[in-house]
Amino acid sequence: MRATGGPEAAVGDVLLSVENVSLSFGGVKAVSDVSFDIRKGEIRAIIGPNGAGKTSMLNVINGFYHPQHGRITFKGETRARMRPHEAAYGGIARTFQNVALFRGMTALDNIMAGRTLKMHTSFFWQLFRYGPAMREEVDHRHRVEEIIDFLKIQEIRRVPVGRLPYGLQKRVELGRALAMEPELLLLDEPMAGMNLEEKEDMSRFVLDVNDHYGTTIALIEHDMGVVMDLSDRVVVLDHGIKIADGTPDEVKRNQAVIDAYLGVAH
Amino acid sequence: MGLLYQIFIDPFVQMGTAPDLFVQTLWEGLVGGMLYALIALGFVLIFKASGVFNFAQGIMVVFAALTLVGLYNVGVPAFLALGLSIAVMFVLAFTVERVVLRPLVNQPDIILFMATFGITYFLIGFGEFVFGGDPKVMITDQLYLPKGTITYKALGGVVSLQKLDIAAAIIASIMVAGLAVFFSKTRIGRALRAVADSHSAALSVGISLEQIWVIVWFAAGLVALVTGIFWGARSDVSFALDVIALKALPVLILGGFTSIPGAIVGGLIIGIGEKLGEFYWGPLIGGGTDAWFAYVIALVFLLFRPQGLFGERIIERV
Amino acid sequence: MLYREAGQFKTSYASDQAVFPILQDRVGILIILVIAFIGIPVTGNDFLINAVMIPFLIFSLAAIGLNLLTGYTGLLSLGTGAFMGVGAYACYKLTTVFPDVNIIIWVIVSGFFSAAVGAVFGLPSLRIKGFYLAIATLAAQFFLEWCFIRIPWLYNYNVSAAIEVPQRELFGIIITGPRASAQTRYLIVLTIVVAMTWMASNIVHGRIGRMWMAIRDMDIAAELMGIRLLPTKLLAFAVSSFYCGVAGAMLVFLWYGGAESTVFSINESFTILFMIIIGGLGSLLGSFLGAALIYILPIILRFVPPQLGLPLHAATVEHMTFMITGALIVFFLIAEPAGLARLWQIGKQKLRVWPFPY
Amino acid sequence: MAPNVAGLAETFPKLLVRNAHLYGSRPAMRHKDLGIWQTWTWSQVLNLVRAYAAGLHRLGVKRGETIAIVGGNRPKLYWSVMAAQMLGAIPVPVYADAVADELAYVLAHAEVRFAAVEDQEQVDKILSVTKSVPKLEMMFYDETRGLRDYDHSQLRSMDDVIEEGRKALADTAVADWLDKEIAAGKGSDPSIILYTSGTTGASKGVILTNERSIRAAADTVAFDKLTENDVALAYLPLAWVGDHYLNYAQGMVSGFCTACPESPDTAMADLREIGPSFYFAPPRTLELLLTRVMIRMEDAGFIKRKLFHYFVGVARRYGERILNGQPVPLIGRLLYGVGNLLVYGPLKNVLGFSRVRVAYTAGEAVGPDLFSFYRSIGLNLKQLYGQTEAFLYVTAQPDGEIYSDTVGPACPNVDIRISDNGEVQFKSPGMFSGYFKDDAKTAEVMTPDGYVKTGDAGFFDEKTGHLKIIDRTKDVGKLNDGTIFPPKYIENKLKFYPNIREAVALGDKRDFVTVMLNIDLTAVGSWAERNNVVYGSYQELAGHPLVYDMVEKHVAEVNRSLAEDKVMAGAQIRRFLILHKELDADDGELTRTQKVRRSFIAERYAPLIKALYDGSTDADISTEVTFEDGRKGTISARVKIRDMKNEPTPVLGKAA
Repeated sequence: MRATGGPEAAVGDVLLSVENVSLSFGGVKAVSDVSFDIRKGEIRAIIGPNGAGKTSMLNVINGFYHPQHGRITFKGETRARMRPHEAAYGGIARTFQNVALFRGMTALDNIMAGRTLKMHTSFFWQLFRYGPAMREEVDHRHRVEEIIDFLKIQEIRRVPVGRLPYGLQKRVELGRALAMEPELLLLDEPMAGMNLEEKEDMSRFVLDVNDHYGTTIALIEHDMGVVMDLSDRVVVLDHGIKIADGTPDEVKRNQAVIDAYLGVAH
Repeated sequence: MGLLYQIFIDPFVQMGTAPDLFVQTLWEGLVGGMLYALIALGFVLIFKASGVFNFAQGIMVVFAALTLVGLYNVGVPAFLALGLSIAVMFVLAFTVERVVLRPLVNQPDIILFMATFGITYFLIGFGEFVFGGDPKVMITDQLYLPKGTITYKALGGVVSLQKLDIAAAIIASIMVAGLAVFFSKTRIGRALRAVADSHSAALSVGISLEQIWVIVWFAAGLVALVTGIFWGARSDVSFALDVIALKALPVLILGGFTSIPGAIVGGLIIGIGEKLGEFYWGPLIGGGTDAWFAYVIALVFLLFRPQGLFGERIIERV
Repeated sequence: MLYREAGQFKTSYASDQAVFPILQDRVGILIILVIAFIGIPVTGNDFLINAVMIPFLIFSLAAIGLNLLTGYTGLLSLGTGAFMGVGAYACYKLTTVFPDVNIIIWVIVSGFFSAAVGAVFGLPSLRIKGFYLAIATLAAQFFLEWCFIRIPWLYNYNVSAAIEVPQRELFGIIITGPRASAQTRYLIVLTIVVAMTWMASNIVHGRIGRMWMAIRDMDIAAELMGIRLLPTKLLAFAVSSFYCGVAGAMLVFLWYGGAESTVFSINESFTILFMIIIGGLGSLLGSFLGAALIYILPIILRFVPPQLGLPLHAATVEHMTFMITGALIVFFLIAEPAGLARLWQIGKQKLRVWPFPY
Repeated sequence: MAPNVAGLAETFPKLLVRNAHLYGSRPAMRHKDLGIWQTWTWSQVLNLVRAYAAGLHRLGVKRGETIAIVGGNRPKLYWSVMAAQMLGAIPVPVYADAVADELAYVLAHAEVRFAAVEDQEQVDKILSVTKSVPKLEMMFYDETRGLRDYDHSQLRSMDDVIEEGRKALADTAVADWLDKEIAAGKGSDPSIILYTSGTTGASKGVILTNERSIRAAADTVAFDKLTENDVALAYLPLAWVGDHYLNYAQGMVSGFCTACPESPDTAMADLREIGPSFYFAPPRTLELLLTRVMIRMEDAGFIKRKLFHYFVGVARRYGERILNGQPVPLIGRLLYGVGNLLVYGPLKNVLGFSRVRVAYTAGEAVGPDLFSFYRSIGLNLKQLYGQTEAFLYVTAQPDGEIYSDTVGPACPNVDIRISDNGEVQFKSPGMFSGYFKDDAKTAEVMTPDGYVKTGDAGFFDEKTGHLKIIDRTKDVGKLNDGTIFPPKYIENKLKFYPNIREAVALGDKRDFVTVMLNIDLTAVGSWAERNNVVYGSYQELAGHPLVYDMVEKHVAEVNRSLAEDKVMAGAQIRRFLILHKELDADDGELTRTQKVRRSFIAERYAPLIKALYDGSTDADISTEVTFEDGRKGTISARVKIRDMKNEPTPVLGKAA
């Protein structure tokens, strides 16, 4: 009776491509001339040492930063300047390195808020919380409950997220992103600051999301081990420059990567 | 057409044809602006050192002045009253730190901001309760502040300057210079600057956060006392001043919340702007524009340069 | 302790998402409504109704308005007084231009004028936040206040420069003007406040409320989730101002009976702000609790000491009110920064888990 | 009560049809899922089960064969039971937390071709042992999650099976066939095989038949006046006879609503929400609950704590008498009334007991204080005594005749006798028809005249006529001086202290009694926190001298109470130790129903037992343990031993 998410996660066509993107802040180059693509259904990792420009890259992809040079093509459409909310409507969701939940709201409301762009009843019906407004609320609650069930966070449904431990907050944030039913999910260090057990749980969830909903995932991660286990393909950045791109095994053997990670490797 | 002329041409024609009036208005604006600047200075001191947006600064001005006059009125000699007022400002700083700031440490900024609202109300009530609610006259003579006017015949007319205003300008300048020296040359001053950057840095200098708070609030209290004396001398001493004190807020928008020079320049711009605006453009729309002029200027400013005159551009990070 | 929730389970999302999911709460609300609609008009004297209940309800509504903006959306506003004024003046103009339309309709419609003005002054909120926005709203406050004085058209060129409330009727019963009975005015105010509170509760519990709170808690994340900041913030300004506008119109037409611009001064803005701070930001209940405390406290101060044989001067009472209000604000911020509503919540939680401590 | 029993059918499928007629629009089953209580009425359940049965038939399930049911309390697993029964197949429920080897044993022994399982975890578990379960052909799963990519040649989602069945039923021929299938079921057909988690050896499959199950359930439904308006929470293992009897059989007979919790972790919260009217909890659960109540109250403010303890005292004095309908002084009633308002009512509310009309506990002896605590706050808690072989009930306490030290008189239509060696034997309507594929074992427990040997020692109390159970017949031993030594009796006295979680008493054929204890980590941990005792692990806490001091006091108290009884005075505890690790079912030290496995423990902890009797003050031990994730490791410790002094038997009359 479960509503099924997407098709089988088959790796296919290019969903998003980044071509020759450069971004700088007041003369400081964050990303220079980086190109790579993300294919439908894959788990794509972006890795690199601190300050490699990974988060900036995500920010470029979902329209928070506008690159000075280069093009981004998403679902076959090349766009110029796009506002973040337009990226959201286009089907890009993300989580943040430092959890960016709505702290004053419950876990349930946070995830419900993720459904906002799918909800349309007019202000008038909202006033009365009746008719279409209530029906919509109930329909979306149902979808949200499926996500809550999926992420096994039933017990904390009604807890204000500010009171949750870090690991659970990350999970709620993932839930909020999933609620948007994105085609492309950007995860910014989903396992940062977690202990081993939590990391394993989160890895499991990331794989399950990819498997169950067929969502394409691009993730930034620091922990090399996790990345190698999770991802189909890896792109490595260092000081804003792409130094390698390929399967985990290829990347692991790449000399430039080994050099960049010397001293940082886990 | 006529309206455009009235707005864009006529005021400047008037300025040209009666330069004495223009200079006089400019001076009035300058003096008013200086007082705004002094209040804003108190804000900046506290904001810089503790991150608290002290809404009560305007009321502290009135409270300080009221204390001085009130003490004198019950028979305390003028200079002793001045000394006692300084002491009262210290007690106030101390009490605020103990009763309000310390229990609220680590609360969000907005909570501390709200707490200063509480201080404002309390001071209004307390001041009136102790000294009575009726307006009072500042004891300028007893403090040997100059009276009278200096009149120049110039620019085809007469420009008259209040001696008191000149004295105020001089004393204010000395005070600002003193503060600048205090911040750059003394150990405590440097600690205060350090605390603005990071709290732990201040602790490494060896001064506790609590002490720093007492010091800045006391400093702001002294600035308030000086402001209060001159303001009181120009009008009555009463809490009706509080609305005027709010004008320090747009000043801060212009000058930035952490810049002392910004507070001064901002104060002067607002003071001069609203006087000229009221004098030359006010009559077109019925006068009384100085009630909102400063805020609208600030609003416009916010839309185009939210970081203020001296602030740096903020890059939002995710 | 009073809560007996065992066996109150939900079999549908509609009942699970109800505003009052607990039976005992629903009963409590019902009792309060019965007292408010029947108990007070029947048993209350003129003083209670006219000097306590009517203004309390009106201020509560204004506080709800500000709370929607400041508490739910996180946009600090110091222009509440002026937005209330817009409602009052709009209502005055409307009822004098179209005297045949029922005044209650104009009271509501005047909210739309207020909403429009509020939305205009909310425009800067796209670029500025926090204190900066508060100062921007001060511009609205002072500019509008100036308008109330300097534009005689607004008060029909009265010599007194004040609004005078004309007598209006509903079904033959006088509802405004000096001859309207306190009970009638009370019931009208109560009905409007209850209806609008209900609607506010519907809004904040739905999609729009979540959008507002999302912006309040983390605007960047909200935007990346497809919430468009400007329209959402402007909506908050408009709805908030609508509530303030209706409250302002009721203040003049159903309570004061006449007013000058000074009623809508910056002090009014501060008073309403205190109400929501003490009551609780982001809580409709808090708006009522805050209004009760801030408004009723002075009344108690004025009337209780003489009862105890301590006659105080009116001026002294006023000074003491200021002091106590100030001290209370600090006290509540220290004791519970989230306000009376939070205290109530904690108390309720204690009752729910009684006899356990947590 | 009459309408429930009226029209009783001889098989469960026929009962289901009857219920759909009688109570069609009443809730049959609720399940906290996706945040709310999803509800199915009896007629909905009938339709679902019919579709499910039709679907199963298409996949080859035939009359008389067995189907394993593996998982927690979920509606679809209950429906799997019903659907199997509808086709005349025999469901074989297996404990969800059984490790792969246990699971493989049952599946192989029961010769199942099909298995209805809860989720990926169970599927993985079964897949890991497919070699030892050669007959298994296909699995049906409830929870899709994670199974999308599995090879589906031997795997079906229950939803799909039900959906296919629904389509098939559209054909009237199929529907008619199914009706005939239901009608073909006979009362003497086996309805279920329950594998007992025997304390020794491999588990045995107890075969119960439709007719007997229903007759037994009908008797107790009438006894407790259960109706279609009652609600029960199904939170105990599906494979346990208790759940199958209390919730499934009684639910089918009376038409009451069975509610399934969201997950085992949320059972407490779900209990509170659903507010059942019929409740069963093993003594262990009640104990845990009371411990938690007491711990939480310790954290309450001074006034509230005093208030609580005062009114608990009031309840102890008057509560049980009020519940039993005995005369109570007016002041007692008044005080109890106030207490009910301030303490008992709210307490029952937060525990979820507000609406409980009948509550049972069974499984092992319940501490008298524990028992009377619940009764005193107004929970109609009763004891029953039963066995899988009896389909649970042998005796049960009727309302108004409750004694904490008895298990009540024989249930209606149950015949009980005490054999010469003191063993309780019974003959009951619900008794089993034999062990599956094990006639030798069957013969072992059945007397030639048709009575079942319970293996429990007991006697009828002269005053009340109720049965009293002392211990397992084979466990009751003797000290070397001839003193009777019932280990459980002593252990239960110890375990009544919240700080003591588990106890193992030793003494048979020895000179004196010793015990090995487990402390309760929650209770003692909370005590440690209040008393600034720092500890890093269970082991460290268990070895702490202050903890030993505290436990020593408890043991001394037990000794005093043993001394009060002349017969038991010689069985006082002379020495004790606190084990360095918690006894765990994963390590084989406890059964899945959390009963102590005595012989296994005796072997495993031999060095400690030796030390207990050779006078040493400490002993070294190292044991292999299984961690939660299945890894194995070893922990070693030096365990301290304490001596106790002998308490004198008080002379009666002197104390007064």
